[in-house]
Amino acid sequence: MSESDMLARVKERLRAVLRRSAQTSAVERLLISTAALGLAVLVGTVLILVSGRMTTCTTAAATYFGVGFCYDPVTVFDRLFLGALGDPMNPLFRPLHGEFAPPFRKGWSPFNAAMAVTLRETTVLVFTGLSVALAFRAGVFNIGTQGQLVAGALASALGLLVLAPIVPGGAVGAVLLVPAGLCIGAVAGGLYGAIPGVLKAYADANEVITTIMLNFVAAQFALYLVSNHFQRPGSQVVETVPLPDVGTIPSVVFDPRTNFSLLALAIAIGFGGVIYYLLQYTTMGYELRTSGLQPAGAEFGGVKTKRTIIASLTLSGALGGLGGAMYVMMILGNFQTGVPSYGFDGITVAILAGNNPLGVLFAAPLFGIIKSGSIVIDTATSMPPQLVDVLRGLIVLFVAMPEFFRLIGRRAIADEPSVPNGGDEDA
Amino acid sequence: MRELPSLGRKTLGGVVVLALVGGVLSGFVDKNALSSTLRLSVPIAFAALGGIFAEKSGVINIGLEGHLIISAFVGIYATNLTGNVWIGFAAGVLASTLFAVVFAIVCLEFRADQIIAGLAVWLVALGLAPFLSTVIYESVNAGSAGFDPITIPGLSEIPVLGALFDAKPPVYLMLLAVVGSWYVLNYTAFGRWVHASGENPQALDTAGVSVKRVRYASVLLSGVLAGIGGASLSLSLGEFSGNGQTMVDGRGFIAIVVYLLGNYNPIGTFLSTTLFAGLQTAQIQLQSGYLPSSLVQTIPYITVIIVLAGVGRTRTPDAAGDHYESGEE
Amino acid sequence: MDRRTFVRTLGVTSIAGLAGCTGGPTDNGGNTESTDGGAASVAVVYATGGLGDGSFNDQAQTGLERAKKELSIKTEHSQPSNTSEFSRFQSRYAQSTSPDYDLVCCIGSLQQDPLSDTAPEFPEQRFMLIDGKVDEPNVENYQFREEEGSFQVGHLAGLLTKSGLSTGAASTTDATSVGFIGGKENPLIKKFEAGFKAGVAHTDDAINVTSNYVGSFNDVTSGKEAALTQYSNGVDIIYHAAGNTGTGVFQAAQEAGRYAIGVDSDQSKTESKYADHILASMVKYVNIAMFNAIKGVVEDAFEGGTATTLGLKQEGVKTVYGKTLGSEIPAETKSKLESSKEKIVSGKISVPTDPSNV
Amino acid sequence: MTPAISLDGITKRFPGVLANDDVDLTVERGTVHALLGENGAGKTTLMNVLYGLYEPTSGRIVVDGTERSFEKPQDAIDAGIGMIHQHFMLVDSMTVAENVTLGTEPRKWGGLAIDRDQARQDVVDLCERFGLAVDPETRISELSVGVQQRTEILKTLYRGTDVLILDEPTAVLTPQEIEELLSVFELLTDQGKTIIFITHKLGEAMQAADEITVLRDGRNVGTVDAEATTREELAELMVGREVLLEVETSSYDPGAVTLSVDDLTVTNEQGIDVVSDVSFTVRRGEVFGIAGVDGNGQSELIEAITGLRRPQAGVIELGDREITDDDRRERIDQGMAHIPADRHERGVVMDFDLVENGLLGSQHAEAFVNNGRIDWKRTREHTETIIEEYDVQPPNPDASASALSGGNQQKFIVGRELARDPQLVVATHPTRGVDIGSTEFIHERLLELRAAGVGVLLVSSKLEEVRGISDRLGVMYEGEFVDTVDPEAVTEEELGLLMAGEQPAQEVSADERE
Repeated sequence: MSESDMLARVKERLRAVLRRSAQTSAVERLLISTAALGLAVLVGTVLILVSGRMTTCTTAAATYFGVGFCYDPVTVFDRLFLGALGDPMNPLFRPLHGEFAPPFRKGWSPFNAAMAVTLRETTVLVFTGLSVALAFRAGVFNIGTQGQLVAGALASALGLLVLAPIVPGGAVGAVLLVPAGLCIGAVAGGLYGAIPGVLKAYADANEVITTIMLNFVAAQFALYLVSNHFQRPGSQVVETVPLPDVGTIPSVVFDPRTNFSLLALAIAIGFGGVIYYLLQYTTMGYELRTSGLQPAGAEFGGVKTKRTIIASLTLSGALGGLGGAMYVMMILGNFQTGVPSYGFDGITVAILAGNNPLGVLFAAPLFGIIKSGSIVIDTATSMPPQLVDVLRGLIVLFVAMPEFFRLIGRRAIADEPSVPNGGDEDA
Repeated sequence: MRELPSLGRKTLGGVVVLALVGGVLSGFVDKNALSSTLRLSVPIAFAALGGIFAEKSGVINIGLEGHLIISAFVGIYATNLTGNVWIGFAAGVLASTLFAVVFAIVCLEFRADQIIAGLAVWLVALGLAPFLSTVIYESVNAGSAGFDPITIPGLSEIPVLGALFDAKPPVYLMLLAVVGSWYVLNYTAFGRWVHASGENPQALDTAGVSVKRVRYASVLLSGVLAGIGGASLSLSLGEFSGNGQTMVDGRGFIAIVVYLLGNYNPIGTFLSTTLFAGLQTAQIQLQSGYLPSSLVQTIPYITVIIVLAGVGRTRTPDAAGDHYESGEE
Repeated sequence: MDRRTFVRTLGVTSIAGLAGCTGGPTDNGGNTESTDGGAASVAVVYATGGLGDGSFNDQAQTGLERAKKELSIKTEHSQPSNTSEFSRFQSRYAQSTSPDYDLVCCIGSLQQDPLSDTAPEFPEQRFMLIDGKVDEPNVENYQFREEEGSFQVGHLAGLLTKSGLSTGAASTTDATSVGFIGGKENPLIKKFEAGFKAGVAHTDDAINVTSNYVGSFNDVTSGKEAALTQYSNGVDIIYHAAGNTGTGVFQAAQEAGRYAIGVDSDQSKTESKYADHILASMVKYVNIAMFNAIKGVVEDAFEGGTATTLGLKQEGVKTVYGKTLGSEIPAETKSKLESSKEKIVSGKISVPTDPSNV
Repeated sequence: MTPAISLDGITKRFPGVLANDDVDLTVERGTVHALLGENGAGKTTLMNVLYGLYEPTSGRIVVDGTERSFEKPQDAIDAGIGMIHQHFMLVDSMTVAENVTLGTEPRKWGGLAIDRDQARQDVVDLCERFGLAVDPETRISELSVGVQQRTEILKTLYRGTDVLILDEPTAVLTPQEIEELLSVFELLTDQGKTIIFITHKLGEAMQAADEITVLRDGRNVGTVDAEATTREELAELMVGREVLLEVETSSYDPGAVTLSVDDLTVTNEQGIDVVSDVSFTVRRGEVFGIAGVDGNGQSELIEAITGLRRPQAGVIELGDREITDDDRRERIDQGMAHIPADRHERGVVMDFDLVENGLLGSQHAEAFVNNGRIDWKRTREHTETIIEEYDVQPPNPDASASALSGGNQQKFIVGRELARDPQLVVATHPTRGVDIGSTEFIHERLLELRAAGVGVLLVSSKLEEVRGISDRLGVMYEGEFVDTVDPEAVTEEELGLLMAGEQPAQEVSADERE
């Protein structure tokens, strides 16, 4: 068999795979997300180079085509993605150059501090991502996960402070308090989510408006409660007294000072599975999805639409509240005002995941890496870290336009690719 | 004279009543309070007017916040560059319009989900403005010259309403834009096409008007208007601050709230804006009372929720959010 | 050259650079400079609000710049936008090996909690904390008695609203009324409010004090509106403790033709556009604390585990009269301030830290 | 004389479908030309090609002797061609005058403003010239379907149309309104306009047209002179075989009352009574039909009965249980099956596959759910049974509902609903958009259920359908039952009068059977 024959066959096979995958939506979703990420990196590279010419510096970070740039895109992306994992790569591992040293850097442990940051952000983002995704699937545009998260965080912190003196210390206390804290967070978040639900079901109030407003209200109300009633004495910031150790989620494997617990991540992943099961295999999930896709059809099928709206927002709020409880019980160890925008990030996570609960489990780590990596960029390069926010926006933008990638994909499949020349293909 | 078109009278009534309540609370009897309300209204009102055009034509532009942010920054930057506030202002508007072009292409050519694309516009601007500020100024904050007030002699002496004649250019522009938008939407052919494009694009298409063109025009207009809002926000002060949610601080989202509350009518929307801004002014006054300031600050938000629950639903245009392809059956 | 002009020039140069392709690295050799083994490396994690706030962070930066010049150190800094990022920045710098930072400066009270976790995690790393206290052997703490400085400017405001003051660009009204505008409502900012109120009351109980919180350190627009509202209610002088938001207060003073008092740094210099309206500033010498800590490290005199509290006595806080208006303030007023300062230093006046105790 | 329109070998191919296959068509100026064929025969596609909505794969379009190529509707409009679609292209919230002038608004002030007075005057003038009665200032949402249609005609005339294409214009009209429409046709042709209308009703084509072209499977199978042809000839051309035009019903032997509606009053969204004091009963083993022009309260009545809308007053009983306050789900559980009028909105969830759609309405049924967990395997088997029994194409349970043609969606819905083992079937337009073969099948199934002692409540705008299979027929006009008649006894004319609100003459009785 001649080489060109073989090449043609491989291409045909490849095209068939592409064609088939274009039909299966999950694979397509993955391809599009990957392509979106790639394109975002590409646009980001241009941005880095351009801004590297806009600013001034004494020494060039990189020189391309004989032009010096103040920022080096290779370094920036290396720091962003690998820095967030604690630099796992062995610099001597260069398979492209035929050097096969051990791939992981000596002394690198998957349980390092940077990894802990990535994973703990991931944990909270899984919850907020699930919260948003669930609501979206039910056709409810819940912009209020942030507020629900604040409500959950505040309630679990206050609840644990009340409960802590009652329960015994040690492992028994932790076994009692940790689930209690999570439950309180979920209930508080759920109740706070139920408010826009009731308003939408019974007063026809647009949930986009009410949830945005309730986000502001939650932040202000938390500020009021803590600063006027639960302020930690002597502290310069608005915060409650620290939770007792038995009220925080015990870390597993990771150093306790990294404020990350594998247990929490496991719980988050578990919830991803639970929500997936709920949506695909239960009557409640079926009714939620039906209302989300076609409210009139749901009504026809005997779905109690008002109840479903309230249920979905309550459930969504509960997931947001759980995220808040995790934030308090794992990351902070008390409640502080000025909660980071996990709720809004949850929207981007849900979008990237196509509102699929299992997809959330993949999208959350990406944004976890981005969040953690932006810190590394700030400390390890002179590049302003806001670039990472731009990248995040670009990823979302490109994910929003699957038609663009389909167009390119279709062209790649349909057209006889203009084969450059055979010689390029060898290693 | 015809009744105000496409305006839920009940909604308008509710908003008027509440605007009055807000007014009384903020002491509208006072020229300064009215001035303050008008100034606080500017970015919200412009973004909301932009949102009306886009959404009435069938394209939900949830990225208004992003347009405000980018134009706020570029306004300052270009003012520094050229030394002329008006050129800076124009550059800010242009930047926002460019964002709108991208948004329109993504939505209309690549059939992107409008909500997601709009969020993306916001996220990109939220990162890009402070990023550029840091690259250029080594700080997320930047300052420049700003607008000078224009005081109309005589008229500005009128008690209370004198506030309308003693303000910086953006306030006058806002009043013009509100009336202008109302006029365009209700009395011009373009306004009618925008309406048809959002309610029944096929009707417009079969009547021989390109739905795509109308939507492009509307989205660009939303970029222009929101851009005016953003550039006004920063250039009224001569300051851009880019930390956290930036100085725009959610005003673009409030804009969505007010135009929904105003039921897509520019006049109703303006009244809702002044309701919100009036409450903002009022809460500063109320802080001196017995309630803790953190609780007083929730008043504008809670009021909006109550108004919404009381007034009931806002009807979004039938085809809003849907992609339309000519020749589709 | 003040910072803003500097920044603007920088911007102009850079866009010129873009247009003419003359920007980018000035040394186009492309070689990374080899690290100078001798120089100490210092990393700074700024408070949220960022550089260019013309106040707290900028003040800290002047200390750093001085150290850079006089002690020829190498520096790195970051400007977190969110409180949850502090611990990551702290540990990131602590972990760093190239360079291995000799000192990590943590600016702002919000860094106290994260640092109490980070410091024990990296016992080898030396930290300095401003506006907070972490009891660890590797942390040097600097705290300020903001209430004492605020008391002074409160006293000043009280005296001037009573006696009246008229300068070229601004004047007081007949009413005796002063105001306070805070950023976020938290215990630190409440210390400023408490001291200010006490200072005003020390002048005369009858003087009316209005205080408002804007809810943000970044919302210039709202800061301006709040200040305008106060001025239109007859307030003569506003003291702000609101970071960037304070710029709005100065703008309002300019528009209303009244006075304002700056905070953290000498704002008649950092915000020189408004110098005609800035009576004085309650300067918090964060820069001195910064410089001293860095100097200590360079001279191998780092004193971990200590907490230095800088009040009026130590000249950690001080009333600095405005560069333009300072000369307009009557000598009698200044001498009254001197005497109240002495009473505070000697403990005859004790300044409250909570506004509800005034 | 040159023909107004001449289509020459038009072929239109969609991915996987050949919609038009080498179609020739000639329409003379000043005539009415009917385009007759079954659903899916390619009539609408052909007209969309002529109107510039689709570009033909091949073929020529000649208008008034000049060859044209249309890329968009505007090109066709410029060539004097106007089209009125089945779904009206009107903006509900605008007035008649605004809709008529949309896109070509008269301007004033140098184009800066619409000249409203001019617009109104233009519409009034047009109405007078063509004898159409329409108030230019009324909003579309407040108009009857007939008047909306006239508005559509005005729209095209306003644009200077010479050739008017109407897609199934009579489908939603009363017999009287149809008469009026046909006289409008005459007025228009008298003034030199040319009319092409699409229909699948033989009688109408013969009555209104000068010439009739029959399409089958995308091909022109013959053009005939309307005067010279017969119903049988046309039917054979349409279907390609001989057709039985009557439905046979078995003997009528009703049992106990299964649905009783008593003094039911229902309001619409605006709070206006659209159903007033309606009372009737449906018995086991009978088909009770409701005839009436669309928009006379039938849909609200059905929604109230099926639990999709809360009635204002009155009592509904199913069997011996009062269900007035029961919600939709409880009614389903009580054995009420419902074939909804709007399959896209209600009947199927478009983005669900057929298996998921097979569960709709049964998501609480023990047959498919254990303790809240859905048994997808059993649901799939159930779906496959429906697909097979009702010949749903494509027979793929994993296809999404949106991938099915309207007729196949309808078959699927009917199959799912009738499989519930109901005691009452509430069927609204059960055969809308379904081909003749499947229509026969659906009718047979309904009659089988009737024979098995199930009560059937049937609403249809197809007169032959309600007359054909109903045992008793209630006629609705403006929210009230005008009369309940014996469908075999009443003539089409009498029925038309009742549907138009004329009170029944006392003589309409069993004696007057044909």
